[in-house]
Amino acid sequence: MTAFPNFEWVQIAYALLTLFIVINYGMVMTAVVRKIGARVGGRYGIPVWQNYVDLLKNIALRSKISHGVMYYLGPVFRLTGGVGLLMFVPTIYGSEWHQNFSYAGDLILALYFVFFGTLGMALGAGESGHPHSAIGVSRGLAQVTMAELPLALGVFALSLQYQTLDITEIVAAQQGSIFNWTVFTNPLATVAAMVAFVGTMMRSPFDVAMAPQEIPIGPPTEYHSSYLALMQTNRVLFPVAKTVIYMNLFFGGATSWAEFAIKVFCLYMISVVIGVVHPRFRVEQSIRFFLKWGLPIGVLSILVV
Amino acid sequence: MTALTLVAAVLAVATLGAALMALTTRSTAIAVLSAGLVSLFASVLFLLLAAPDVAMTEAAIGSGLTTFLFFFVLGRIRREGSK
Amino acid sequence: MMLSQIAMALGFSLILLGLYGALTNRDIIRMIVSFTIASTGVNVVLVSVGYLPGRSAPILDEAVPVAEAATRITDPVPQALVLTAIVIGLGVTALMLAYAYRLFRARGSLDISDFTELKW
Amino acid sequence: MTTRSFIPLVLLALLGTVFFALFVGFTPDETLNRTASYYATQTVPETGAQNVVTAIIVTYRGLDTLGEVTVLFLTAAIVGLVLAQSKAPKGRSGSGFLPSGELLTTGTRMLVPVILLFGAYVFANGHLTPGGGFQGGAIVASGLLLMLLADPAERFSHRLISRIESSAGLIYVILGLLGMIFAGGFLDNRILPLGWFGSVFSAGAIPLIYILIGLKVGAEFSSILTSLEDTEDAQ
Amino acid sequence: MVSPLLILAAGLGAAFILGLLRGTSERPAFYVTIAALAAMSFVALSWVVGLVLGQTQPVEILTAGARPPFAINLFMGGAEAALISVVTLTGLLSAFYMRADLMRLGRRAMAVLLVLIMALSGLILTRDLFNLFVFIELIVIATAGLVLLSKDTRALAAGFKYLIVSQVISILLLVGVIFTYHAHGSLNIDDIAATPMAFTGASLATFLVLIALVLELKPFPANGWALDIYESAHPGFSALFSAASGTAALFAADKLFTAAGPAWLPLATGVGIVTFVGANLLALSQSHDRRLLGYSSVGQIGLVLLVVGQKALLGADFAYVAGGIVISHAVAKAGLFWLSGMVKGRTLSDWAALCQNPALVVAFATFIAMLTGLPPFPAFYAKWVLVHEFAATGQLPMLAIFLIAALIEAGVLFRWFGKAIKHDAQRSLTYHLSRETIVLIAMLAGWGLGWVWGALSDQGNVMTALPLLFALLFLPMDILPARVKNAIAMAGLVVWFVISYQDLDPLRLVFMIIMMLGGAVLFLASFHHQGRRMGFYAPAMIMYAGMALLLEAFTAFQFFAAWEMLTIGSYFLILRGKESEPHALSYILFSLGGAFALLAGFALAAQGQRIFWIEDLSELTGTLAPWVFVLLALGFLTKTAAMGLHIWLPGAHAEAETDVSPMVSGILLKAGLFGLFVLVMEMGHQRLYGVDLTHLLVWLGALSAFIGAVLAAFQEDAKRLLAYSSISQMGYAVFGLALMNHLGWLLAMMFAINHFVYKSMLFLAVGGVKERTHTRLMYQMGGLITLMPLSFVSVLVGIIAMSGVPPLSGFGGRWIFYNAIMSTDLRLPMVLVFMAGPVGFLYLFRLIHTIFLGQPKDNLRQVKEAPFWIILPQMLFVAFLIAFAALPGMILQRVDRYIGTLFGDQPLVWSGRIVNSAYGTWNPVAIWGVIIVVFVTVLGLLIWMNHNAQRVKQFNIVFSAERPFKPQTTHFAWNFFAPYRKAMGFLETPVSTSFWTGVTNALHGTAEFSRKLYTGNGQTYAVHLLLFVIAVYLISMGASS
Repeated sequence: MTAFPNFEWVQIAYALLTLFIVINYGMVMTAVVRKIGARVGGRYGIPVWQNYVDLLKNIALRSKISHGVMYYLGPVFRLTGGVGLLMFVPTIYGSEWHQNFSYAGDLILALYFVFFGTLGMALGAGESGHPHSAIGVSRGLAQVTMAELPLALGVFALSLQYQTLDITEIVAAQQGSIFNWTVFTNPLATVAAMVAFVGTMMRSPFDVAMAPQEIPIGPPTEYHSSYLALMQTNRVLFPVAKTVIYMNLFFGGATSWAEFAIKVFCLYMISVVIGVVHPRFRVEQSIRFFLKWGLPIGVLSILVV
Repeated sequence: MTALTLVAAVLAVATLGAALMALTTRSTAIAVLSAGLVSLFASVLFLLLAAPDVAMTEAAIGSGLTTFLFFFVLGRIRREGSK
Repeated sequence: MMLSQIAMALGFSLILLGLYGALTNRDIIRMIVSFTIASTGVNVVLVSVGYLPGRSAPILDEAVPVAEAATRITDPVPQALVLTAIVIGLGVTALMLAYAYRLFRARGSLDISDFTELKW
Repeated sequence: MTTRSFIPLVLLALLGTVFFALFVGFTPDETLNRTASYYATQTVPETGAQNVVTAIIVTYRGLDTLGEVTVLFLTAAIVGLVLAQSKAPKGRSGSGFLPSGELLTTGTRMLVPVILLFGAYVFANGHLTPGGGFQGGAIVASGLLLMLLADPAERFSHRLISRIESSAGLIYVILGLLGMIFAGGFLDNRILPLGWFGSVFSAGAIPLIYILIGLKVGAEFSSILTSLEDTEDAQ
Repeated sequence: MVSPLLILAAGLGAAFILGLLRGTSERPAFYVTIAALAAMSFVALSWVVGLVLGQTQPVEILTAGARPPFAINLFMGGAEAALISVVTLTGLLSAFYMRADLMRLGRRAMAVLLVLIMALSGLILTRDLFNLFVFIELIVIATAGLVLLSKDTRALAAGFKYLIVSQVISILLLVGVIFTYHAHGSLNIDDIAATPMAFTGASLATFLVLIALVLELKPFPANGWALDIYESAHPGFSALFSAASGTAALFAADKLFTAAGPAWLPLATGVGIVTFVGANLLALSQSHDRRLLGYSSVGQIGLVLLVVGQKALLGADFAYVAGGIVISHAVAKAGLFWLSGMVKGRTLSDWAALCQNPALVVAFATFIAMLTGLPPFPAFYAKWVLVHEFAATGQLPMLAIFLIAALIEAGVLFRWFGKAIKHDAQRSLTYHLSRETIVLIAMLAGWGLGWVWGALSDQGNVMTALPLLFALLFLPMDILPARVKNAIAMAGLVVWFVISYQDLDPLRLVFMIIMMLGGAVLFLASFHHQGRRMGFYAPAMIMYAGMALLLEAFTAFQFFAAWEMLTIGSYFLILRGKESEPHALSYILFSLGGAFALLAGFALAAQGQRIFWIEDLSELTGTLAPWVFVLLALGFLTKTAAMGLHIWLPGAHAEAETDVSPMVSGILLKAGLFGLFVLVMEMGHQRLYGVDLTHLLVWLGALSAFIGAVLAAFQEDAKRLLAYSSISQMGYAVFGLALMNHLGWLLAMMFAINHFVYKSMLFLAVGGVKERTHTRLMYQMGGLITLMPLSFVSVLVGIIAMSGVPPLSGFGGRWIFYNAIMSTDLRLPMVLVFMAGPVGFLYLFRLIHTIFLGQPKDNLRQVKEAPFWIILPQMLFVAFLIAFAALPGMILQRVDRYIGTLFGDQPLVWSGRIVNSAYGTWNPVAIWGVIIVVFVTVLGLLIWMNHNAQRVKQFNIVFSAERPFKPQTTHFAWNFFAPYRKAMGFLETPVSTSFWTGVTNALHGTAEFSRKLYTGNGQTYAVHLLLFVIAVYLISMGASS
């Protein structure tokens, strides 16, 4: 047996197709979300194709600035993390085309690969020598460590429930009826995981890690032009990829691209809605929040399985 | 027999008296002499106890030489202390 | 009370008296004097233990023929021991006196509580 | 009563109870125990000595006695050491606690030879009569002491004393070793014939050993006394 | 055979001959003295040889031609011959040692010395009670004389106090003797033992005799006088007083206790244990070296008295045990006192002067090891047997007290050793070639005795273990250049691996690879050192020897000996670090504490069996088994630094030298893990009060994993950070082991391998950085990536691997972890482990960020890449990590199969390079493939878009509208995770540190308070003495009624 079971070259094409769809979906969806947000706020908002414009503009821009090797590789890590995550997770249940390379590993691979991009980006930002980037990294890491905890607990509860770590099998177990979704069979685990979901989407109230960037001239300025292009790509890709995991684990997965679009959008909107109505937490506040709410729910979920 | 016991008892009382004197007196010289007396009484007692060898030794060494040793040292100390 | 018991009581009393003196007198010379009293007491105890009532000294002369020795003489062993003890006692006393002298020379004092630099 | 004397009092009272228990439990033997009766019956055949105590000291417990002599030897050496280390301030020597008058001086001159002779008699007859090396030695030493008192300026040859002391000790040890070779063991007195019971020259090596002990003890006592007496010139 | 009486005769005769010499002829007098002592030693030794070779039989020597009990008799047997040899040889060497002072004081002093040695021999030989008394008096008087050899005027007072006390003792003894005679009609010791008591006071008489002898042994607390003598006497004499007098007095006490009968043995036991505990406790607050030695002597003698008390139970082993301790103590204590004569100052840190002379340092270490009972010295074997006997006879409180006191003793001695090694010498050594020779003779004697005791042991001789011999070879080889030694050491490790790997099961094989081959790789870094590097290779190789032997240990004894060996070796290694003194001390204390727990555990398990096979642990049942489990686990957990027992680790690992840190972290910790492996493999689930102990272990592992990680995140010191990380990593491994399923064990193995590789690599990298920047504080660094790229690469790979991010090997560990916990019922501890994972990510990021990223500091602009030899092993590790991540099966598959045979299951299916479990899949090659392809594509994209980017100047950034001009303002590094600390800082509360500090302070406080007991007043000492007698009397009366 080789390392790549059932590997055929065509799978690369399939994977690229998945990637293409997801990127475009992400572009449009994030723009729509911003548009909705603006309209709610009584503003006109951006056009839905604005992301494409930004991306093309940044790709077209040229930069001569680098702060060093890791700085240069930072966005590469970042995007590799996003793409890789998508590749390691089956996107559409039952579709031969969109299983991607999920045979490389299981749920655990996805959970840990999330950190790949984070690490690379943090390293790259670190080398820029900009103190705000370091502060942002410090905050982000501190927060994410606690945010991941309820997820880990929820996932553990889930895999205990289904007695598998294989994402496809978990999705398969949720087919048949809407009541087979984990959200109904194991609400506690779902709540715990959703706490983590909200906490890691980099939206208010858990977006203080971004604060240093908001002060004029922070890492986004250090990372500009083509660097930024890569990061923008990731910024539309990564949340979707992550949402796909949640969808697969707790909301029955998607059997078609339409189902995919709706479910991802709804899940994404959860964090948006919460963000709109909640002010920003300081890092220690969010850590305490996760300890106070996420942790007990997660613990409860693994105990009752 | 009883006479012997009686003598011994008197001797014992005397010995104890000498010992008490040695402990209570203020003068070191008198203490030394009293201790020698204790030895001497003891050596008499040894004779009563049918131990002539011991009696001789106690008398010669215990009460004799020891007392002299004490006085030699006392003398030296007194001489040097006065300087 | 028998002879040996009187002697033994005396011996024990002397030991206790001597020790008491040695433990309460601060003057080094007086301590040594007390110790000699205590050792005299020990000697008395030793001899009194070996004494058999009514017997004579363990010397086999005309008074005590060899054949009757076993029934006539008192126990010679404690006497031999006491002889040794007396001589040893003298040795120790002499040594202590020499020490007392040296201590006096070193400090100009004979008070035992003045010699406590070494402690703890 | 201060604690200084109170604590020892209590302690000694408790020690007294130990002694009291011994005292109450003690009953004098009616007959000689086996060790003592062995000595009572075997002393004469085995050692030829009249004085059983002497026989025990010199022969049966000879090792003790050798140790005892060594104690004195040690004491003499150490007293010498102790006092030699501290040189007394120069000045008049002598103990000075008794004035030495004419009477004493004269008396001494007459008495000393007698005392020495008596001492020698005591230690040479130890196997026959009460007395022996230790007592004799003490007597000899007291003769010396008398001389010291009479004439504090009198100097004794430390060298002579120490030679007597050492040679006597050495011979003692050698006699003991001879016992191992020629008789039943270390310090066995039967290296010499037991002789006629009751005479001076009897009891094997006992008189010889007692003489040695007497000489040695006398020398040692003298050495201690003289050390205490005249330190400053001892060097 | 020459008659033993000649020993006495020679001593006495020579003493008398000295009197015949002229007062001024010191030189011949000295020769006479030496000749006599030599003759005495010769006779004693010839008896030892004769008895050992069986050419002669023990002999009873009669004196005066009469049979005992009518005349004094002597007895020469094996014990007597050996002890007299010790006494006379100590006398001979001490005479040489004190030559100058003996000559100064003249022939009288020599005579006193001769008589002392003679009397000590006599005390050992004689079988007569009163004769015993005479010899004791001789010893007392001679001692009082020899105290005067000291130039210290305070010695006078000490001598006088000694005389006072001796007077009281002799009064008690004489009264006891005469009543004993009255009771038994005999003075002969053997005869007394054979004769039944004749009157009621007999027991009282026996009590008086015994207590007098016990008092001669300086029992705590009636021993102030002895301490004063030790402190003020001439060191040459103190050597005698401790080694020779102590030995002889002990033997005399033993004779009498034997004669008194078994009913009296509890007295010895009680006094012994009180003395052992009390003396060692009080020694804690000593700062005067000789007084400390005095306390230690008292303690050791108490220990032997304790052994005497166990005589009836020890039976045939008694001579072996008591002899082992007595002789170890005699040699070591004599050696230490002799050493103290070469040190000018009197405080403990003045011993730093010894560092000028490596041979003396080795001697010092030898003596301390002998006293603490470390292998391969006699006391080690003795302690083994003694503890086993305690356990077999159910004297568990005694066992506990004994081990605790032994630990305190080790604390006292190693604290001293640390001070001597690490402090700067204020004053140089008073060097005499003759004195050094004497000390070295004692040291060699110590090693020789170690061999003898090993040969006599039925457990096997530690000294003949090839690895140990090889390690010891480095002591004489220390004069070679470091690189030559390094090559030899590496070769040694590899050769040992090659010759021994075939016999091992895969589990042991993996540990063997880590320890031997890994050790060899780590030695590559040591090539960096120029010069000789004295004192590095011998301890390092002793540590490796310990590990090599540990893996091949099949009996409890072999295991324990190997364990102690690796502990000592690593202690000396750790002690080499610059600021490592307190940390090395806490390391050795925790390690020895752990080792004692092991010892107790093995002893409990053995229950009197002579040879206990490790595999027999599995057959233990009943109430005993869980306790054995607890003790053994405690021992191993100390080594793996489980939370609560961890406080030694951060300092020890952080302060160690660059190439030592990976050894003690990457390799040494695995020894503890190996022990735990063996333990759970043999004993499995054990229940104590209804609690499954492996569950406790799971909790402990999880707690260590979590708290270790949190603490690591708060460190500013790079090496401390890594040290805390080790705690966390070992927590994972313990956790895995304790899950008690196949995958859990595989997880532990995976962590063992991974942790070795990346922790060694990281320690080397950080060490290399430290070599260049001369600091370990991370916030003082920054931006080193361009200056030290290779170090950066290894740290980068290290942290990716360690945090478990795919594709490196750490992920494999995580994957197995999830699969392992799927099949267990324990769920709550997982929470902690889940938390630990991301926190690990925190500290690792901090490590790489604050050192290599951010702004370079002005003062570090010129630093170069770390030295080649430090980089080289790192690169090997990087290569290995990548290979292991892609092909984990090359190692794990065999281990997995082996674990499968233990559990009888096979949860993992290895198909090609893919691993399948019941729950999921791990396809390392595919992971690599996907990641590499994506990464290269994206990188290509970026290069296509942005191919001529150039590096800009350092301060070409603007923040908050300011252009920075110095890096200090812009390198965000100190207190990196400030918010985290705000939220989770409560975990930093040093609970275990305060606990252990509390324990230490309590002990020191007790010591400081109790030693005021010794007022220095001779009268008070006499009061103590009587108080002691009365107390013992009342207690024994109470006990017997």
